[in-house]
Amino acid sequence: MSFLPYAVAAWIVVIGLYGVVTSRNLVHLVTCLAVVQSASYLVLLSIGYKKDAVAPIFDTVRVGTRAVDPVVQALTLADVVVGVTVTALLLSLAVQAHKRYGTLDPEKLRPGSRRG
Amino acid sequence: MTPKVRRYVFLVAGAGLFIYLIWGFSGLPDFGHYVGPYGDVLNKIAVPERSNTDIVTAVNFDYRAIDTLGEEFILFAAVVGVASLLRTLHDESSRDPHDDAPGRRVPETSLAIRVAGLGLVAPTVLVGIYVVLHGHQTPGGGFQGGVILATALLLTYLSADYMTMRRVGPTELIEAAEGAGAVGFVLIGLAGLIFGTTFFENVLGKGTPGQLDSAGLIPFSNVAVGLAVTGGFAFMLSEFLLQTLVRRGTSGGRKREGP
Amino acid sequence: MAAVATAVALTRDPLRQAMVASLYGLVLGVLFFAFEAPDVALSQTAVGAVALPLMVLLALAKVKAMETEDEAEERGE
Amino acid sequence: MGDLAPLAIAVPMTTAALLVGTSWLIPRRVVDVASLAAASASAVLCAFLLHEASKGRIVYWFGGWEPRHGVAIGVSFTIDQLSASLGLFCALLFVTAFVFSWRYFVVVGPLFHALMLVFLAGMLGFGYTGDLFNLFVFFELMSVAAYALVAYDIEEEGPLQGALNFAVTNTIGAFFILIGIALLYGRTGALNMAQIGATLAGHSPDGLVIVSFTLIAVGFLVKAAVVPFHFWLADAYSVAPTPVCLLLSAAMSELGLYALARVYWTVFSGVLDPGDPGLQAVLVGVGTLTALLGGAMCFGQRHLKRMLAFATVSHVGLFLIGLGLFDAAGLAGTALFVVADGCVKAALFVSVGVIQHLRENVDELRLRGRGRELKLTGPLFAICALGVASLPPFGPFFGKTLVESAATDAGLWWVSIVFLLSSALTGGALLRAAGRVFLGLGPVRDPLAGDEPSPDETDPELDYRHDRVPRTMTVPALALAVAGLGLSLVPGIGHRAERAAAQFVDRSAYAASVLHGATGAPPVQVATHSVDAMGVAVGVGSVLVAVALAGAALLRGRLRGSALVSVEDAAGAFLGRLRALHSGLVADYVAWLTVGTALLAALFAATLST
Repeated sequence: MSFLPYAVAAWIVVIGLYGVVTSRNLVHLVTCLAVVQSASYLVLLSIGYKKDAVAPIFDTVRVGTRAVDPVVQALTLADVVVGVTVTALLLSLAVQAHKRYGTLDPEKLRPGSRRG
Repeated sequence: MTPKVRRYVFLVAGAGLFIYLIWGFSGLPDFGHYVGPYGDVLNKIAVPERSNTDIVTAVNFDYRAIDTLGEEFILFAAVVGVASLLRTLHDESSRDPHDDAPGRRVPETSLAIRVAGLGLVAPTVLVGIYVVLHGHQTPGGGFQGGVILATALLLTYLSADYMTMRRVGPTELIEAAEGAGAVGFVLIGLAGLIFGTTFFENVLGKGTPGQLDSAGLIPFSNVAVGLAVTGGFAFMLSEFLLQTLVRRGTSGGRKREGP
Repeated sequence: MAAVATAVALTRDPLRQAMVASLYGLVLGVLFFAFEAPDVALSQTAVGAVALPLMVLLALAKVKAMETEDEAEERGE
Repeated sequence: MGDLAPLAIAVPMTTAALLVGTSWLIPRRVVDVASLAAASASAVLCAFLLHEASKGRIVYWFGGWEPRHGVAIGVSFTIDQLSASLGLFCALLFVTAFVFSWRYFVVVGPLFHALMLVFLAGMLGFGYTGDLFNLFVFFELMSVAAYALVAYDIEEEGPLQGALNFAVTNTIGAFFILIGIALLYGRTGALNMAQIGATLAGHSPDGLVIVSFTLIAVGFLVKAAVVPFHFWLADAYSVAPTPVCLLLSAAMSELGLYALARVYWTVFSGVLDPGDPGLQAVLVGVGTLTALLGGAMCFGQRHLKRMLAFATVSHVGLFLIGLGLFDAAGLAGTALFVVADGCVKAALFVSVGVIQHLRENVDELRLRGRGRELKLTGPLFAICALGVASLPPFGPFFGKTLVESAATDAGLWWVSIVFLLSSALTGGALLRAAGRVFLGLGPVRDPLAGDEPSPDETDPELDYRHDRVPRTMTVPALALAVAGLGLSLVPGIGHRAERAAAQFVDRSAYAASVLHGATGAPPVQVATHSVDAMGVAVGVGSVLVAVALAGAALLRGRLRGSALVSVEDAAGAFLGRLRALHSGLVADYVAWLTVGTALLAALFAATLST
């Protein structure tokens, strides 16, 4: 049981990459990439988690109470924002690709096949 | 590679990757039994030294503020990137906003829903501002509040129409907010350098933990980041919206491609 | 968790995928609350369950609009 | 003086934000001047930092949060001679890129300049930081700015595809780095590189350490474009605007390798022994593969920017061999090689930009003879091509020969052959292009360079004809060429590089100055390598082979009927098959990335675990 979150994270990485590799639609591909990234949130937070501990916020609890690791949370917070910005950039690339070539299928976007 | 070959190749390599990741993760301490010096030290010292009760915020805006600065500019770069990517091509003309953009079924929105939606905007904005301002005490801060505020702008759109949104948040203003937030955060860093000794050093009184005016510069950082995040997200979302209103002119578009 | 993520990756239709992804974002947010990470949970919910799927939907709306227009053009010409 | 460290990144960041925030107020020229001024200011700051760092390692704690009892609670910039030099190099490249873009774009808003400035800030932060997560943040900053810059020319055909492939593969690379960092944090509870290194040191490597090293290495190797993670590079470079190409090729790939070296020496060198033959074999092997494959692909291109892109790949392979020797001498040679080669390649990119500016084309075969009037660019291009072919005593030769002698000392004499082949192939391809474009030599068709229609025949950047080359383009090209070729002539440069490298690889001194405030002056006494007869022979040899290859390709019409034809047919078929692998499909690239990760993982697992 204690290993479950990490196994889930590893699974998410692989299944997300599988989605990317088999994708026939750029928007789909970008969402799959976001899934891959979400695995890192899970790993980071799982690492910092402690049993029977409170959140690292001491407005109502006393300082010195056993609390989970705040650093991983700060890192995850940064990671979430980074992830969403990259996703937004990729989505706008996909929209532009569609605007230009009329398709979201990467197979049809490759240099050789887009003419004619 | 054909799709089929690619899939098989990936399945083999992906299985390898999975096993390898598991091998790596198995070296971690058991889930729920983490002991690391960094977080524990911060949990101990942040409240007395920084008068900041939300340690995560203290980490983001003080101990590791430079990370947040970098991240702020990642957002900034993405926003500028989206702007440069989605800038209107010469052969596109903006659709008359009162025209129905195809695929958009919003115009039938009933009055009741509009009123309800607009009614939701005010509380959402208030919540967003509250979350930004109290980031140093309770969960929340510049990012979360900023995203909430940007979503409020979107709510305006969803319940009314795009023109209202343009009135609520014209693009230049959003861009200026994003720029101002980003500059503001750098200036907070510089304040430390000018009035103190190092970049991002706190130079304000720290107040009593738990009060709104505590934690020195952290609330100001929260506001700057909140501004930048609101601006950034609102810009990206409205830019995507604008896209649905732009159409290709009859002369251009993809006919340009190919020999 | 793993099941929802799998569902996101394997849903081929991007529109449906956006819905599943939104659900996934929400599930993650709830999980992070359980992990005693309210800050992250808040932003994950706002970003993963709302902002991101919204952007995907808008992108798809744009694509749809262009395709409808193309068909109209083809019929017209 | 160390206080200047944050300013070096704050100045470009602030300028970028101000430019965008006030975009509707200010005219184009103000944007040009302001960004050039910001980049120059950064360069001056970097020069001060280098001066300061040569006296001792600069450790700058943001917010004044100094470590307590060896536990770092804040983030530090840790600047030694090598990172300071690299920072200065990057800042100067940006100055030349801004000068070049002065007249380059017809219409350009503040967006391009803002992205460039953020890119600069990202690079500097990436080079200076002493914290692992901060490294990741600046890595992403650099990447995001680069994605947007590559796709900047949305009016044209190629960029989207190139930018998408670039962004997707590099995002996965960044993700791997983050997982690697998370693993290390889980083990050591630290993010500061010195502290992680100190905590890990002395233990024997287990699964977690090996996996996290692999993941971090893969992430940086994706950025550096090492085979088989290199596919995105040619797609991205061939479509990016020239000023961006220059930066990507001369600085960004190299920064990927720099980060690998930095993380290895500060974090892992205490647990994965630098003397470990397995570690060395894997990196040198991968580097060799990259150098040769990149060289072959470079010879098989007719699109000049793609040609330079594969030259970059090939040279990255050589750099990786230098780093993979895991000693100070190899590192010193690599550092010099990186700077010299970066400047020369940047000069070549600028020359291609000039051709493109005038002729609206970058296809070697179509440009045949159309560069005859370029009295300055032509010779410059040819001299730089000879420099790439490692003509003694110029800069690239000097760096290469130091790496070769370090490799020979380590018992890897055959590395010289790899260097010879790689230099000959890349130099030969460039000489062939120079002969065809500037002298009109050679046939109009070339099966080696591929007969299929080149995908981007239209001008990717400008839509009208210029008949004059603005000085803002020729001056940067000249300056870069002089800097790159002349680097070896700076007195004492070799010794300086070796001192810097010796400082770089000393993990315990690094940790002492970061965690306990010890002053970290670079060592004065180091073994100095110099150019030997063997090195000169290899250099001359590779120039001769390069000239022969270029000659054979250009004169092949007259060689018909000889035995060369069958050789050529075989080579053509081989190159065709290689080109087909570079399909432009992002799904293929991600599949290759996964395969590469799994293979590298298997190799490391087999060689490192005890």
